[in-house]
Amino acid sequence: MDPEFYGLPPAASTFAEDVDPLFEFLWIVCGFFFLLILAILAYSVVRYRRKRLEQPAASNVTHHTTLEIVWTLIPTVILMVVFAWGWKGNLKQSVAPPDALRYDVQAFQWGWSIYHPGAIRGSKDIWVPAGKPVQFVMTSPDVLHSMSIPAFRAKRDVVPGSRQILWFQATEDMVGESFRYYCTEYCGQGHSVMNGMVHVVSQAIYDTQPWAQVPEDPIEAGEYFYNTYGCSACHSSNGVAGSGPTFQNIWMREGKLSNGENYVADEAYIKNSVRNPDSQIVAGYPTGLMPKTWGDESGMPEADLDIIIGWMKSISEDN
Amino acid sequence: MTATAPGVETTTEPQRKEPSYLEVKKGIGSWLGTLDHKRIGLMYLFGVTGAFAIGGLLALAIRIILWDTNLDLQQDAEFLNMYNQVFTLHGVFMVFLFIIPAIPGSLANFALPLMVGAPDVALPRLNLASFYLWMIGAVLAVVAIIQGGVDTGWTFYTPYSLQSKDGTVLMGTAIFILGFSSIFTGLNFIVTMHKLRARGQTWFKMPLFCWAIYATSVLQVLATPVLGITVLLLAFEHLYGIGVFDPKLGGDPVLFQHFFWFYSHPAVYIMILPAMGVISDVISVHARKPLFGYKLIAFSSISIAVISFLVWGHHMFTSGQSEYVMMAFSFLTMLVAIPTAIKVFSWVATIWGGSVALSAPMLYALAFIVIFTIGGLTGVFLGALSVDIHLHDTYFVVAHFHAVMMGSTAIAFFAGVHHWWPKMFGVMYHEGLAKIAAILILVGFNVTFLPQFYMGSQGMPRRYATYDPQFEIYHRWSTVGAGILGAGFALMLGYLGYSLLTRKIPAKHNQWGGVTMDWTGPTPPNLYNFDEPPVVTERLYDYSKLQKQLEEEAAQKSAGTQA
Amino acid sequence: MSDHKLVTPTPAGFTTHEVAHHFESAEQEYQAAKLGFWLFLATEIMLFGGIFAAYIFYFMNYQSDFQGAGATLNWKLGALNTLVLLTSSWTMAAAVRNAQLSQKKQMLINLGITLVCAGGFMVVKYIEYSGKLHDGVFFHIWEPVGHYAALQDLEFSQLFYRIYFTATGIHGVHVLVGMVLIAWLMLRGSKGHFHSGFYTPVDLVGLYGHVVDRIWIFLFPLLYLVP
Amino acid sequence: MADHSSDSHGDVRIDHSHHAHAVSSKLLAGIYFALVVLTIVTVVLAKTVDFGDLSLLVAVAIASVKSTLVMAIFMHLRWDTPINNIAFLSSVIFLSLLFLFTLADIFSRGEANYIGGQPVGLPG
Repeated sequence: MDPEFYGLPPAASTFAEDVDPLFEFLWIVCGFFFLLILAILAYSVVRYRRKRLEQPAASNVTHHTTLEIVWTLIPTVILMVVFAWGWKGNLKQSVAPPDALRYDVQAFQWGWSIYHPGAIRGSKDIWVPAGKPVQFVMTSPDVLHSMSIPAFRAKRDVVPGSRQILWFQATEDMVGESFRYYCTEYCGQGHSVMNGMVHVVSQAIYDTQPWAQVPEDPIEAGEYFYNTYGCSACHSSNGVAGSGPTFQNIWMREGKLSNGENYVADEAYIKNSVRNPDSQIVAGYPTGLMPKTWGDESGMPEADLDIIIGWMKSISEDN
Repeated sequence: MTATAPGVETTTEPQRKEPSYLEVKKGIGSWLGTLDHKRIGLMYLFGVTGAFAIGGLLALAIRIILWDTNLDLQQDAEFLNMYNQVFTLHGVFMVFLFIIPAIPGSLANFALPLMVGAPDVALPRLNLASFYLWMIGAVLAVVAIIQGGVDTGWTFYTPYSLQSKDGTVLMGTAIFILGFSSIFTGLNFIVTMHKLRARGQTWFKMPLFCWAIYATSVLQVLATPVLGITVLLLAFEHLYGIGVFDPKLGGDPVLFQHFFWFYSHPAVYIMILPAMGVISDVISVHARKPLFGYKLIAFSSISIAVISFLVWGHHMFTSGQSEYVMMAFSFLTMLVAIPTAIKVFSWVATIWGGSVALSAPMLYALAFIVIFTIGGLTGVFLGALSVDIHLHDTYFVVAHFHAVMMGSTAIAFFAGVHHWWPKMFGVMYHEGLAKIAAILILVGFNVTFLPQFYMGSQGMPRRYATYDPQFEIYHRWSTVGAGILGAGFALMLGYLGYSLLTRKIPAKHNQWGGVTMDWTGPTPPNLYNFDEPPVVTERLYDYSKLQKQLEEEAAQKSAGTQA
Repeated sequence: MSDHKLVTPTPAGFTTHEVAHHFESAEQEYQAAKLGFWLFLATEIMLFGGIFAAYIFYFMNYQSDFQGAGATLNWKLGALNTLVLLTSSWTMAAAVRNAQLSQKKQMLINLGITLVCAGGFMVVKYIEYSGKLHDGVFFHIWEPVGHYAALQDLEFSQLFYRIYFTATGIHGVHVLVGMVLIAWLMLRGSKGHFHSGFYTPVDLVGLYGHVVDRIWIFLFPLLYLVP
Repeated sequence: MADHSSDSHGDVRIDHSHHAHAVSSKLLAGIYFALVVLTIVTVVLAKTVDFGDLSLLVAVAIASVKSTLVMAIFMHLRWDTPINNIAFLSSVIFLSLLFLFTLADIFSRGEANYIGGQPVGLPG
C-alpha cells in the first residue's frame, strides 16, 4: 500500500523500506484490535443495558484462565515481532556506511549551516545526490537541536559538546523532488523557523555544486547570504523586532548600547557585531544569544560580509 | 426536577448516629487545619480543579494561536516568546499541578481509607503537610510566571533551560516542593494500606483502586526524589554553573535526559495507574459484576510499576544515547504494553454480561476505555524503534500522550468525581447534563487529537509557533475540537457547582449500589468514617446480597401496586 | 470508636504518651511511623543516588582528570570526618538503646556527644571549604592557585570539584538538619518525654542520622580516595 | 495486627502491645570497632595497593559492607519487620537500575559510528 494512505509523507529514502511496512503493519494490527474492542464494548453495552434497577448481571464469571492466558500471549507475540522489526530498521538508521559523503552540519539558535563536501561557506538548503549515502556530522555551539527530514524517515538530535551522526540515502526515483527538513528539538524562540529544504538531485546537478551558486547581482547576493547564513532567523528585513534588531534602515542608525554608550551602525560597528557578537549589544536585547559561528573568515568570509552590508544599505533610507 | 435521583435504595440503610464530616465542625479554620482525610481530599479536589481550569484555558490559548499558520509572525520575538511561554505553562500546570496530584490527592485521599475500613490515613499531619506543599508549589509556579515566565517546555531540557528566563529557578523550586508533596501522599497511602487495613481484609480483598494507588505510591516514593535532585542540580547549575548538565564545562545534556526521564517515565504511570484503578471500580459498580480477572489486574498494576522504571530511555531514541541501550529500552517498552492490554481486555470482559447502567460515571468510564485504547495502541508505534525515529517529537507524540494523559487520566478523574460525588457531599448533580457533557468530551477529544495523529505522521514537529500551510486545515479541526472539549468541561463545572450550591437533589445512601467498604458507612461519612471498626468477612465485589435485596424490594413494590 | 484514651505504659518520672485516635494499638502506631520513615529514607537514598550516578558517569568518561582532581583533596581531613561521623553513629545508636531502656541521663549524654560530633564534622568541613575558597576553588569560583594550581591543566577537574561541592554541600545541609533534630530530642528528652513506652522520635531521628552517615561512608572513598 | 494486652484504669486504657528491642551495648561497640577498622582498611588499600580499574569497585565494596553493618545493627534492620527491609531494599534495587542504564549508556555509546578513529556521541 502507498505509504501516504497511512498518513506518511512520500518515501524518499532507503529507510522507508523498513519503516513504512512496519507502520502499515502496526496500523492494521492496532486498527483491528481497536475495532474489536469497540465492537465488543458496543455490543455489551447495548445487549446488557440495565433496564430495571434490579436487573441482575447476566453472567457472574470472574475469571477464565484459558482466555486470560490467550489474551496475554497474543499481544506478547505481536509486540515481540514489532520490537524485532523496529530494531532491525533502527540498526540500519544508526550505523552510517563508511563510504558516505560527509556533510558538516552546524545547528545554532536559530538556523542551520550545512557545509557540503568541499564547500567554503555553509548554506541553509541541502542538496543530496540520489542513490548515494550521505552522512551529516552535526554539532551545536549552544543548545539541543534535532535534524528531522520526514520524507527520509531520518532524525537525530544535535547535542552540544559532542558530534552526532545522521545518515540516509535518497532513492533514485526522487530526483528533482524537494522536501522540508525541520528542527524537532525545542530550542527556544526561533525553534519554529529552524527549517529549510532538502533537494534530491542527480549526480550531474550535484557536480555543479548548487550550494555554491550565488546570484551575480550584489544586492541579490546580499539578500541570499542574509538568508543562507541564517541572519533572517533573528533579524527581520521589514521592521519587526525579533530577537535581534531589524535590518530595515540599519545603515547609520543611531541609538544606545546596553552599556549606555551611543552607537552608529557604520561598517565598523556592523562588522564588529558579527565577529564579536556580545561586545556591542543594542540596549534592550539579550547578551549571549547570537552565536559566534560567523566570528572568523572560515565562518563567514570578509567578502561575504561586505556584500551583506551592501544589501543592508539597499534596504535603508540613509544610504 | 425530581426530588431524588434514581439510585439504589435498600431497607437496610445504616442509621446516622453522629453528624457527617461536613457538619461536625464549621468555619474556614476547621477546613484549613483539618486532619481529616476526606476534607483534605476535598481541598485537593478544588485545588487541582482550579489548576486544571488554568491549564485548560492555556490549552485553548494554544489552539487559538495555532488557528493560523502565523508565517507572517516568524520574526516577531514577542509573539514567539509568548507562544513558548503558553505551551510551557500549559505543560507545567497540567503535569505537576493537575495530573500527578489529581487522583491520589483528591479521590484516593477521600476513598482509600474508606475502602480499607480505616478511620483516617496513617499519618494525617503529613497528609495535611502534603496539601500545603502542593499549595506552596502552586503559588511559586504562579510567582514564576509573574517573575518573567518560563519557556523551557515542561521537560526543562538542558542546556536551553540554563540560558532561559529567570522564572526557571523559581519554577524548579516549585517542582521540587510539588515533588515532595507527591512523595508524602504516596508514602502515606503505602503505610495506610500496610498498617490500617480492616480486620479480615487480606491483600486480595482490597478493591482494585487500592492496588492501583499502591503501585502509584511506590512510584511516587522511589522515582520522585530523582526529579528532586535533577531540578536541584538544575537550580545549582543556574546559580553556580556547576556544569553537571552544561556541555561548556564538560557536562552531558543526555545525562539530564536520563535523570529527567528516570522520574518522568514512571511519572506517566503515576498519572495513569490511579486512573486505571478508578475505572476498575467504577465499571464493577455500574455493571454490578465482580471484576473479571481481579488477580491478573492487581498483578498487572504492580508489574507496570516495576517495568515502568526500566523504559525511560524510549523518550530518548534520537538523543544520541548508545544504540545497545536503545535496544534494551525498546524491548522493555514492549513488555510494559502487555499488562496494559490485559487491563483493557479485563474491563471489556467485565462489562460483557453485566447489568450495565448507563449512568454518568459509566459514560465517562466508557469514554476512558475508547480513548485509552487509542492512546495505548499508538504507544506501540512509538515503542518500535525505527518508527519512533520518524515520529519522535512530532504531533503524533503530542496526540498520543494527550490520549493517555488528558483523554484517559483526566476523564477517569472526572469519572471518579461523578462516582463519589454523592458520597462526598450527599447531593447529586443533574445526570442528564452530565451525560451530555461526557459525550461532548468524547467527541471533542477525538476532533482535537485525531488530526494531530495525521499531522505527526506527516512529520509536523511539536512546539512550533508557526507551521507549513498544508497543515492549516488539520490545525483548524483541532482548534474546533478543543472548543467542544472546553464546552464539555465548562458544562461539567457548571452542573457540579450548581448541585453543590443549591443541594437540590439529595443523594441516596448508596447511590450506585456499590459493595466495597466505601459504600457501606453513612453518606456522607462520619468524621472517623465508621461507627465501629469494620470487619471484612465477605468476598470482594460480592453483589449477590445486594441483588437479592433489590429483587425482593421490586417484588414487594409490584405486589403493592397490584393490591 | 471507643471513647477510651489509649496510652502506653509509663515508667515513674516520665511523661505519658497518648496513642493517636485513629490507631488501634501502640504497636500499630509505632510500626506505621517506622514504615513511613523508612520510606522517607528510601527517598533520601534515591536523592543522593542521583548525585552518585552523575559522579560515576563523569568519572568513567573523564577518568584521568577526575583522578588528578581527587588527588588534591585532603584525604586526612576526609578520614578524620569519617571517624567523627562513625562515632556519632555509635553514640546515636546507644542513645536509642538508652531511650528504649528509659535511661534518661545516659540518653542525654549520648545525644550530646552525637551533637558535638556532628558539630565537629561541620567544623572540619568549614576548614576544608575555606581553604579551597582561599585558593580560588569554590561552588561558582574557578581560579585555582596554590595547592590547586595544577588543576588548571586538567580540563574537567572543574566538573569534579563542582560535583564535590554539590554532593558535600547537600550532605552538609543534612547534617545541619540532623543537629537541629538532635537538639530538639534533647529538649524533649530532658522533660522526660522518651521512655520504654514511647521512644519513636529518638528511634526515627536515629535512623535519619545513620542514613546521613551512610551517605558519607560512600562519599569518602569515592571523592577523597580516587586512585 | 498486634495482639491486644491492655489494662484499664477508668477511661484510660494502658496498651502494652509494643515491646522495644534494645541492642546490647557490647554489640554496638563491636560494630563501631569494625567500622573504624574498615575505614582504615579503605584508606590503606587506596594509598598502597593499585587495583587499577577495579579500585572504584573495591572502594564501593568496602563502603557497602560498612553501610550494611550500620543498617543491620545500628538501624535495627536485622530485627525489623520484613516490609521495612523491603522498603529499604527497593530503593537500592531501583537506584541500581538508574546506575545500570546510565552507565551502560556511557560505556557503549559511540560504538556505532567512528570518525577518524574517534567514537561519535561521547561528551567532552
